[in-house]
Amino acid sequence: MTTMTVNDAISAALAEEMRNDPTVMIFGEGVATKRHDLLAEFGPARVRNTPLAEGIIAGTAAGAAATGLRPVVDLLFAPFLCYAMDEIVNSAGKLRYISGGQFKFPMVVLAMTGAGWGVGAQHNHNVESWFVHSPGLKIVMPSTPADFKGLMKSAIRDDNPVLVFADIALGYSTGEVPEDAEAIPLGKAAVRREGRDVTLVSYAKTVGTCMAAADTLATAGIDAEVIDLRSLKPLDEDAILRSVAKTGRLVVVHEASRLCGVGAEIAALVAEKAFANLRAPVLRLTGPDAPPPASFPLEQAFVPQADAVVAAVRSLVAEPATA
Amino acid sequence: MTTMTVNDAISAALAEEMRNDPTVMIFGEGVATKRHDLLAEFGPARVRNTPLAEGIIAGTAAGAAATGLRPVVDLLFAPFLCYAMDEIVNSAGKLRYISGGQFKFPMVVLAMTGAGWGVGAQHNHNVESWFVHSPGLKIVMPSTPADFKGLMKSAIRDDNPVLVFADIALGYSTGEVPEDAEAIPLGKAAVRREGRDVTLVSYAKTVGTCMAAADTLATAGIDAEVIDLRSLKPLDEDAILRSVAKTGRLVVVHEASRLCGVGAEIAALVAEKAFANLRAPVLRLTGPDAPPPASFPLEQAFVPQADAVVAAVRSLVAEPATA
Amino acid sequence: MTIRPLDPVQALERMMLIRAYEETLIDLHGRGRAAGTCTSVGQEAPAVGVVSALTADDLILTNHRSAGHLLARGADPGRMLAEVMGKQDGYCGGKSGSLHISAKELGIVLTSTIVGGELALATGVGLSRTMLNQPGLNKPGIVACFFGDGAATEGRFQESLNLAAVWKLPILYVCENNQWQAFVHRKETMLADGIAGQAAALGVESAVVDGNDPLAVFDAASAAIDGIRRTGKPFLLEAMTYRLRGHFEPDDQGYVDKAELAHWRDRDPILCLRARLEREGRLTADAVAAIEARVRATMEAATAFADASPYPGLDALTTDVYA
Amino acid sequence: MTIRPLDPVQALERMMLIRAYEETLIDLHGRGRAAGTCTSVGQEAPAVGVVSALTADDLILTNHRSAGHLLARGADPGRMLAEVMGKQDGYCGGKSGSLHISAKELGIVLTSTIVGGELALATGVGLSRTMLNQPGLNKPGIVACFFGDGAATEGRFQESLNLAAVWKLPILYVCENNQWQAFVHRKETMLADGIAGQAAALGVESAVVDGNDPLAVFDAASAAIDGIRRTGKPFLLEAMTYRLRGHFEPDDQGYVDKAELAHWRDRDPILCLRARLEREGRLTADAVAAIEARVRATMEAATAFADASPYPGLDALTTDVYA
Ligand SMILES: Cc1ncc(C[n+]2csc(CCOP(=O)(O)OP(=O)(O)O)c2C)c(N)n1
Ligand SMILES: Cc1ncc(C[n+]2csc(CCOP(=O)(O)OP(=O)(O)O)c2C)c(N)n1
Ligand SMILES: [Mg+2]
Ligand SMILES: [Mg+2]
Repeated sequence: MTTMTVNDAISAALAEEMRNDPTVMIFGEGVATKRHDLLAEFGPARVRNTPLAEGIIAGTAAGAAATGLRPVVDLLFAPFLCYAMDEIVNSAGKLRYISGGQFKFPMVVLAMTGAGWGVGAQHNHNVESWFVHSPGLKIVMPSTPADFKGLMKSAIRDDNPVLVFADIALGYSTGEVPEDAEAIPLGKAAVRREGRDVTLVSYAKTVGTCMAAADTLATAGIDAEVIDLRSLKPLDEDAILRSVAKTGRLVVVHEASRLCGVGAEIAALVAEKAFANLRAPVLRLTGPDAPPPASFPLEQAFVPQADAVVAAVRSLVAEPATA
Repeated sequence: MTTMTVNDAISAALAEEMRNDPTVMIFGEGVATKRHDLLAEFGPARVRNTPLAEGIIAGTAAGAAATGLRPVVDLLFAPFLCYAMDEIVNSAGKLRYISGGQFKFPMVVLAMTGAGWGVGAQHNHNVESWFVHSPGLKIVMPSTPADFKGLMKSAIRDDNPVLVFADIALGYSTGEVPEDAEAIPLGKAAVRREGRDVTLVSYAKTVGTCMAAADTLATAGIDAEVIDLRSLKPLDEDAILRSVAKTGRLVVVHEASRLCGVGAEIAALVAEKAFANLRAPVLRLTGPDAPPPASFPLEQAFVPQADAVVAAVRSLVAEPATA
Repeated sequence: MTIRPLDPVQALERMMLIRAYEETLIDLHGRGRAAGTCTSVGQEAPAVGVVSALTADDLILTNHRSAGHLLARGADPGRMLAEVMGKQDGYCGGKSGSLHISAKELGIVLTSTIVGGELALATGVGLSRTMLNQPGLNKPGIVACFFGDGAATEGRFQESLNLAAVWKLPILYVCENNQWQAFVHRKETMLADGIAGQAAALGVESAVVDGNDPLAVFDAASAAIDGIRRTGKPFLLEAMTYRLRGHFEPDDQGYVDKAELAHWRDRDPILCLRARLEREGRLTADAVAAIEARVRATMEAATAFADASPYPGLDALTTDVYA
Repeated sequence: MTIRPLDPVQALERMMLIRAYEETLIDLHGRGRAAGTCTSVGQEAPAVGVVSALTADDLILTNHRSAGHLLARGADPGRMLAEVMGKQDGYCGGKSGSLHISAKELGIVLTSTIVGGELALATGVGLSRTMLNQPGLNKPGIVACFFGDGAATEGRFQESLNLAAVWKLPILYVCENNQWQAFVHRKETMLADGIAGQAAALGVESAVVDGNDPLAVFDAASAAIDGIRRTGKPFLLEAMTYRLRGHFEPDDQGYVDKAELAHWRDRDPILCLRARLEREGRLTADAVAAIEARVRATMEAATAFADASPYPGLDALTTDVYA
């Protein structure tokens, strides 16, 4: 075990995969400047700065992926993906299908997102659900350094386009990472804490929020299970349904806005496939339907907090059981 | 009452609003060529062809809207909006908030979508849920000529960016439109058929599918209520909750893919706010999580069909009541 | 690299095959047996001229008006027709339809009907040529990217050429400047008469060629390709040509200036080459008749093949989404 | 339109105020009291030179490095600091933060920190100037759009200039070519030494000016604006300047070539103008001391104002989303 930050875990995964496979490369705005370790080890052909043009960066990745390379591109901040939607959605996500399976698109798109830097809605916007809605893509959004490392490795090895969103607030958070960390399969959730009374489903920074809430709830005798989705697509439906079958109560927590977010999908999934198990309404705690503000206190208020999770769970447990 | 097609209803709304307000204008690729009636009546300054560049078309609309005009832009097909995501989401949707309310963005974005033309996934992709998820936007997706006319008028008059998606299969469908049709308020669903046993919620072409299913169900003694959302944002939550309070059963039907779609939002809404009324699992019938294929039989199979709606409802009604 | 000269009679036959293919399709469309399509009628010369100058290792990206490029590369017209008709034996199993046919076995990669998509992907294909052209990873070849004058008004044009120039990517950009961009004349979307000036400003060498003369195109393309192979640098070839039919089927061209159309009809590339060869005594009436017969037989066989091909099974709806 | 000459001593004072503002902000940031920001240190001359050449009716769009443009236009440094600190009395109520401050009352519209956003919106603001400049709708004025050399590598640059050229929009495009694009040197992202060549290829006239000399910038901008008012056509002014500090705070500029930095430090626009005015006997040591005192007093008052301003109430989280 080594202790490392999320940022270092991402770098370590990149370096290991680049060592393993000469077709892996990385490019983006400032990538060669900022990742000078990679530049030093792998040289300027495989670690490149680009012009400031997200569309062509992503398009170049898609074209390269279809013809023999495994590019990783860093698009910096999630809102900048708006300039690359065509390349990600219409090309990388669809051209395999459109071509009748002739081409594959092994590429990774990296972007930061989430509250924490205080520079507002054009740098911070949690848009992961757009890509969950779009066909042909995979999406991961881990919460721990070990998961970032293991899932980055899988993302790079995967033959499909994978988007990896890094919650900016987690960048310098530390955690234990196994020395010989293996790739962690995409599509498997992690049960961070087992519990009987209520299921808290979350991902990225709000997993920590749920863990804190679970601690508080435990002192009140309420036993919360906390599921960290890690992958948003493929989604580990079994893990969610198994937990709700046990607890009968579900609260989904994420920072992204509510409408048509990942929380909506999970609530809908459970309302269909675990309806008979449900003993209380399914609650979502999410960011508001507003752009993220820059002002620090507002930015923090945008993100669901542990006390709100606690209150939500208490309201469910108080509810008379309906089944 | 006049009978007209959806396409004509859109044109009529445009012409009337352009007559009423000299700041309303329309531009896009081929707009002046195709809408020669508007060109003849309002001249080349207000009805313009553009270069083939969706990003700058939408950006121009946003800049113009913020400084005194009410532009309508035709971006042709929904997947092309991928080139304009930054302008729609990061600019039109967010800059009012970012500016602390200094600017407003009265603009309309038009696009066609849906199965029916057989040219595949780069022309047909139902992405409305992306915009429902994004702050500051309004989205309408009507199903009848009268609604297209009335909602287009409201969209043009609204001080916020409104996206109007036209299901391509409905373009030549006809319906009655009142002569002196008034604007229909955004955010109000229409109950197309009242019923006691199950609520079918839908929008665009699948409203017709639900009506057909309801007819079939009626012959089996099952009384379905059909709600046509018309506006996806603002969403008429009351209409949905009121209906489910009555029927206790909900099936949401749309052509867009399932994951994080509008159906997920509605199911989640009901699982939270009408949980006590629910007597059966909430079902979603949607397009698959795949790009829309070109091949005619596959393209048709992509869209939920009436018999599937009937089967879904039957499965719910058969289910033992849990409340 | 020695470039074999282009046999003008063979070029004529290839062009006639392309024309006959499109006419077959128009006929099928008229009889409701094929979906709408964008034909290459009038633009046979750049297709045959450029593609004949490529070798088997080179890769091609093209757009919605791709039949000429495919057939010039030796594609099977039966499999192409089958694709347009959404049949199982189409190059993409019917999932593409007419607008984005790719054929990996022929090196026709990543056709895009998002105008600009071909430009966004080309840099990646060029990058993979460069990266894989190393000891142990031998993949020689350059990239030919066909696009229209309209595509050149999408910002991806600038982004693609700029990146190709900065990274020295072996790409032959081929602009088929056919004067029209769907329903808008080129003169309405750009001030210059062509786009070569923009290439120069980005540091990309270019040439303008009579795009209705396949021999002139072949010579210009051969010289350009020779330069690309020697220097590794991109090159832009602008072929001045004309879209003799409407934008897609059906389209009555009511918006097209009659004199302009007449002017270009007189320059029909097939009639001109044929007249010239006859004038020069290199083509007899018998030879023409023989070509016509061969072309007819080919298209009859192709139609029969496509007709006989079944539609894909409905399970194909969700295959080929992920690798 | 007669253009008043620029008083060089006033220009110096304005530039010194801009510098002092940025230094105040750097200091506040260093003490953890302001979020990260992109400063305009070294680029005071294009701001003062161009903005001084505008009249009150003209509108300005700018980007993430906007403090100079705002202050040159007469913005209140107290409200600017308050905005950066996320306070209620900031120009945008704290919702923007440093990166996208707009100030409608000053004609500073639609600041974007999406690089390229300013270019995409500028055409719309130009369009509204044109459309509203009609009998009964009088809104005179031109548009000045500030952007960086990096923004010029986004495709929106081409799209914006092309549309402005084709539609004859009254826009002064001002590229502050400061040699850097975040962590990437301009030479890594484009082959040409500047972007004026691209403007020419799109039919937009242009001029290149010493961007460290406010008087030269003023003259060039005045001539350009005069032309725009006469012809209605856009113009591009490329100001060659330098980003004397890092990309944002904090940034140690470790990646910057020492000789390059030294070269440009010698050309510090404030030191140069001051030395010149002193040399020419137009500025005494006393006058300098007086300016310094005024600037210091202004910034002290501004800091006190911003400090005293409260954070917005939490209800502001969801206001200003819709008009
Ligand atoms: C991004 C995008 N916008 C619009 C369209 C609709 N469209 C298809 S072809 C076309 C015209 C293309 O013009 P050009 O690039 O000159 O090619 P041509 O059709 O003339 O060969 C348009 C507008 C599209 N397919 N993609
Ligand atoms: C679309 C987008 N991509 C990337 C960024 C991150 N970013 C902010 S400023 C900047 C550099 C901009 O360079 P330039 O346009 O030359 O302006 P400068 O900072 O030099 O004034 C980058 C990459 C962004 N804000 N928006
Ligand atoms: Mg064209
Ligand atoms: Mg710069």
